[in-house]
Amino acid sequence: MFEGWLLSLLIWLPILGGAGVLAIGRRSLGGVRGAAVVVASGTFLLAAALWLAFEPGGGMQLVEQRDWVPSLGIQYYLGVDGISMPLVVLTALATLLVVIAGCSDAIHYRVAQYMGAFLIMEGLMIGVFVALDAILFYVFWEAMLVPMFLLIGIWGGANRVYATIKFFLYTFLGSVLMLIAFLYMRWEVGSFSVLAFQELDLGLDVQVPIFLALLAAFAVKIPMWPVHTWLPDAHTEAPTGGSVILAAITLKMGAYGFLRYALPIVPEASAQLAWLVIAVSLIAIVYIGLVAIAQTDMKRLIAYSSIAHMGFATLGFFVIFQAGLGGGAGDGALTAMTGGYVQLISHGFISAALFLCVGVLYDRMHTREIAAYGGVANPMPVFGALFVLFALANAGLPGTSGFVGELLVILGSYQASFWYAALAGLTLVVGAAYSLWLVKRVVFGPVANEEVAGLRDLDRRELALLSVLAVLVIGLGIYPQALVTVAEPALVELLDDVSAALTAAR
Amino acid sequence: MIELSDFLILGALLFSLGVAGIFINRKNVILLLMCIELILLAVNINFIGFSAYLGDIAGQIFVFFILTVAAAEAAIGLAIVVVLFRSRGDINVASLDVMKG
Amino acid sequence: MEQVIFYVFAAVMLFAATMVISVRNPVHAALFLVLAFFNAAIIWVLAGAEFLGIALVVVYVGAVMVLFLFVLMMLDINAAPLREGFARYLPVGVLVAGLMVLQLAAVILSARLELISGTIPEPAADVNNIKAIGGLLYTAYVYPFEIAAVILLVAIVAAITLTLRRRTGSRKQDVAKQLSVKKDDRLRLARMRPSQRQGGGIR
Amino acid sequence: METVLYAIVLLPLLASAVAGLAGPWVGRRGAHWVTILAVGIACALSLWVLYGLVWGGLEPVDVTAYTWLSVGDLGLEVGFLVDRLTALLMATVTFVALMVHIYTIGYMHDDPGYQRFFSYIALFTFAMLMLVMANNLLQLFFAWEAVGLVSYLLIGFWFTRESAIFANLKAFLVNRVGDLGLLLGIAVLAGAFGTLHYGELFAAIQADPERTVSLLGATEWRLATVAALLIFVGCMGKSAQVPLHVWLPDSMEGPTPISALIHAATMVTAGIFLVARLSPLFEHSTVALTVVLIVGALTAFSMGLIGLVQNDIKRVIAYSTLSQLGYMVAALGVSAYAAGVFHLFTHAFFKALLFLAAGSVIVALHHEQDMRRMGGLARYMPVTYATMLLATLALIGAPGFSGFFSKDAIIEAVGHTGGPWASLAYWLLLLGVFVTALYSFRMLFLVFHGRERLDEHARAHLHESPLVVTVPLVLLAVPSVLIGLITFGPVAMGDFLYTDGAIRVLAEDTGLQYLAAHYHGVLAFMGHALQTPTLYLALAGVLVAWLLYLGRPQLRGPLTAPLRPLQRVLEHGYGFDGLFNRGLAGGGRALARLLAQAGERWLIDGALVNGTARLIGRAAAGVRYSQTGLLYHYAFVMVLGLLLLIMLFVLRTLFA
Repeated sequence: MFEGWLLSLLIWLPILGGAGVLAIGRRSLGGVRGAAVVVASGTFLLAAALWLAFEPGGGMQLVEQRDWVPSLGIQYYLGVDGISMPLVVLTALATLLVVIAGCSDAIHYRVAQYMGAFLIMEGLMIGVFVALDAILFYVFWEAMLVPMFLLIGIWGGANRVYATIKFFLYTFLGSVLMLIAFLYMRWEVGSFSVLAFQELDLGLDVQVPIFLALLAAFAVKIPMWPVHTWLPDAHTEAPTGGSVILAAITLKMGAYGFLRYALPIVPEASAQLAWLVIAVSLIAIVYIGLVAIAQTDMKRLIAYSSIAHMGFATLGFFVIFQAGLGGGAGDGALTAMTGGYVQLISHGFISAALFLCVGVLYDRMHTREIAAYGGVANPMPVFGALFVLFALANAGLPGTSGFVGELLVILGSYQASFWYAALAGLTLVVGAAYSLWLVKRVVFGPVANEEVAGLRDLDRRELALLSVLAVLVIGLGIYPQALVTVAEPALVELLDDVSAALTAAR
Repeated sequence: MIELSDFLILGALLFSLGVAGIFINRKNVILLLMCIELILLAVNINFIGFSAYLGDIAGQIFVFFILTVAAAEAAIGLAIVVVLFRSRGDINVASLDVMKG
Repeated sequence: MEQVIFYVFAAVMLFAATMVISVRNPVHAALFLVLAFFNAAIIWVLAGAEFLGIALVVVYVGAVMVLFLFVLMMLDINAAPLREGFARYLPVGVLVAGLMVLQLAAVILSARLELISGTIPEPAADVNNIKAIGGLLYTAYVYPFEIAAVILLVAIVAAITLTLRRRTGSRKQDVAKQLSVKKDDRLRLARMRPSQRQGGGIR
Repeated sequence: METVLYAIVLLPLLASAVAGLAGPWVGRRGAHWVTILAVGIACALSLWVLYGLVWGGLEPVDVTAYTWLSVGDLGLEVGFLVDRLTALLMATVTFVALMVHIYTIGYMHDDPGYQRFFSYIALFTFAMLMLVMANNLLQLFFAWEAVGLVSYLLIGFWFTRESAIFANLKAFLVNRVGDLGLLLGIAVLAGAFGTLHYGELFAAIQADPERTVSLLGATEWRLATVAALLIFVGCMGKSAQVPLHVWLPDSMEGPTPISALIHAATMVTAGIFLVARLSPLFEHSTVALTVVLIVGALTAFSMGLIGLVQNDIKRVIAYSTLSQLGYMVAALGVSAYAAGVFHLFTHAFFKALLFLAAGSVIVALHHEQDMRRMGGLARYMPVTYATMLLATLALIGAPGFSGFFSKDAIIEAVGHTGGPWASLAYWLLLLGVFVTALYSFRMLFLVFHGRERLDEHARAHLHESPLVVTVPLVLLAVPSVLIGLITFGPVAMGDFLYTDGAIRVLAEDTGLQYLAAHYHGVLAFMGHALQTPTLYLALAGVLVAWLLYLGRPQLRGPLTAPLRPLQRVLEHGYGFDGLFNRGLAGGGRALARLLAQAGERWLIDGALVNGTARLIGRAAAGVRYSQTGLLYHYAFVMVLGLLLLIMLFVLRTLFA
């Protein structure tokens, strides 16, 4: 019906809707909330339509291509494949949850701006995932920082100014280098089309600087050790919704960048420098996991666990070069790559859920200090059960989505080296340690103090939000094939391209 | 016959005098403006010299425009000096250090 | 012959310029600048640029320099402290100027540019300089000309705005303000409670 | 058949969901009825399957339920493999689970978390069934973690107790260490063969047993050894073998039915099941089998010793469980899988019985667990006493009781295996028999005989437990006594487990095969026992226990005085707890804090991130001085720049 327009709608509906919400402004609180929920739901329905319209294995689909700045070769060029489509749906879902969560009284200051920021950010993030023109991608990529900057800066905690500046400078520095790489490639190809970039046949001496430039942008966003320290600060200071989007979507943009840009455009340099990314990923998994144990702030702890989990994704993406890439369908490369990808989606669910859980507690007690809690399960049994579920998923318990990615990455990276698998596998212990120790200190135990005793359990809205995520976490854990069917053909294609490029170079 | 180099050397000397004037005078903004006029005059002399040498009238057109702009500059510069004098009571160059970092 | 005239006036001009930057009194400096302009105008005429020579005298000597003098006198600055440090900065100035002269000379005297051997031709007798400038100015350079006009306008406006002082306390009549006055601006209705007398008063 | 299998697995899951999610609507009675019904049906169906496989002509089943995930050629599936080994365990699991469900009605009578408890144990039954019925390693790992999860939840069932939530975290983490090994073992197998399905794996190993894998540098390791050792690490975690045993004694913080079901009868034996199931893999690695043997024998002896110094009734039984698990593992180490599994089978009944009986005592004494405040209870609780006595006799291996057959078979099998390691293990196991008898009867005497050391309040309310408690005790006592007599011949000595290929033994001269060859029926075996030291050691143990705790208690002081240092070592559990708590957990936390402080805050954030910002700030402060704000300075610099520029042109164009 409107397939030629679907992607544009997905981008512009939330942006225009967000502008509309801003226009309602302070006139009607109910109007703002209602409009925001309607826009977010509409976008989510469109995303669902996207899922249905999508044909797994059909390459780039729903392509829209128009001139934007013809003199510079910049196009308005959109399309989705199996890699980006689930991320688009995840974005729409996360925003819907966040908008609904934002309808509580916890957000009472400038509600319209709050909602508007989320909706506009949703459109921009979807734009990042569906843009096939490097400049368009870059514009969305950078523009998305602005609402996030405002969200943390306006609705954030006490130390928000430091956090926002750190967040902004970090991500901005990295992406400027990416822009330079784009400009160079534009000069080589004559257009900014990503697909044309991928056709490029660059020499290794050029590929390496391009890879490093892209790495700078994506590593910061993911974030990888040692450029990760903006994330704990940003998470701690951000409002609940901001944390959810940050963890569930923003981090995925970096990983998506690797899949769409770094690997296909500069495969040889990626192969050459894979050791670097692998080393950094393993450090993220082990070192960051340990650091997470020592945190005393719930959000910081979850933020560090996010970094460790994203380490799995990058490990999966880059271990392919040593895990028998090009060895046919049974190689470890596809396993690791798929694992990394599933980890992205799964982490989107789990981290969103955990941050929402912390938000639930924060709304009631106004502190994120672990030490201020204890025995929360006594006054809040339903919440306790869900929190335990999500913590276990975070620890990678089989039957939850968190396990799928970790398993596949470990199986795949074993093909590269037993020690990769062993180090990555340490997360089984370390991840369980920080997740469950958190549970022990917050949820279990005797009621710690008067305030905890007076907590009320989840209301209907909170329960609905967390239940949706719980169903998704368990559903993906029990039947991950649903996701893999969609993504695998695209990943196979990507691997084929990379291995073909490597063979050609040899 | 006048040589082209005569014009150029005259312009160069005049220009240098203007520049030297800017360095020597540190007390009076108006003198600075005058030195700038000298520098512009030097430039104009070069233009005229080349215009005559090449037989191209366009050089004189440029001098015309430079004169226009210089007049405007002088007018505004003096206006600024007047305002400066009103607000600070003197026009000593050395005391103009509001921009100090 | 022309060469002699050129050298004489050039020498006077350089002398005048030197005096501009070295005399103690700014008014004298301005007057020396006038002298320099006069000489420049003569040299220009010599080179066949009659219109510009005249324009220089009329515009600069007649208008700009008078403005300088006007401002100098109006501001009434005492000259003595203004020249302080003259000797101190002289070496720097001379050094910079000397360096610059050397460099420019290097350019001008360089054989490769062939500037040294050029001779300025006699202006053709039948060419009317003013006509030629006008012809060019109103055709090829009409837009820059218009822009120059606008620049002058802007300069006028800017100069006036900068120096305009609204004097407080002057009893000037503002017609527009008088006309736009409304009832509320002038009339205030005070509501007062009827006073209650307690004791006293008429019974 | 497949429908039946689905029903067996899914009924407990459904019941768990009903009891857990719909707890407030179904109420307490609803919760226990629905779970008991489901587990009861599952038990009946399991028995039917077992019957069918043995006598009814059913063929072993290997079906795939659905494809969990397929990546490239690697298909990860959920499916069922039901042969005799599985069926035997299904029957055991569901039967014990059923007993525990019924028992729980009485035991948890007053607990506010009644529905939650039933939900958990039904979920456990589901997970345990998935574990034993798996037809591939991945599903086994799933279930392996799932039972670990339920164990975690149940140890921490009373989540307001600090000790309980400490114990459950510890249990989960220690188990996770084992799981890491198991997962890596799975990765090794998947990496080598591209499949995790048992049948395909075994065929692949059979085809190329000498295959190697390089782990570090160029050294090649035998794949079978690497995989088997890694998987055995998993077994050590779940089956609590030294040194990963530390979680099991602490897990007694959970309610007693859980200790019986999970931490005695079923979950902890999953490791034994795993090794038995993977016997075709372990058989190819002598190294791995030797390690298994040593670890098992060490556990059997050393953990039994600790049982001697415990005063908490449940901890005594817990250490006894550890010791018995060691016996099972040792059996696996000499390829006596049948004996190991058979001990697993008999142990499930009598150990569950011991725990449930202990639970009965504990409830009767209002949650008193310290044996020093018991004594003389036999009079008040005759049924409990009788069943506990039977279970204890089974445990120490009194002839005719189920434990006798299974344990003697193990010891004999080890004894008839050649090699120095086997001899060492044999002696450790023999001594273990004495120790077992000693601590078992010490417990029995302390609890049920002798002087009453109860407080007045407890004595006043002392009475036999209700029927929901005693009926399961009796029902468990029956197999504890009789099951060995009936099934010893076919299961342990016969080819019950071998005919359908569930267990494969490569060597032709194992100890167990020697025993089987010389086996002439139950009575002959019992007669033979008179000629072995086992029986006499057990008797000696009972006698010493009687002497020290009933007959001549005054001897205890002088006799044990020289052993004080040993006692202290035992009370500290050889220092393993300290090592784990302070060394590993404390060290890990200290390291974490160090990294968070030094690595994150100082190095990365302090030096690199904010350091860069500070450096720029400093540089800017320095450069600021150049901005004097004086016009002539700017002019000077401008002119200088101009001069330089001209110089550049001059040099470039004129004198080039």
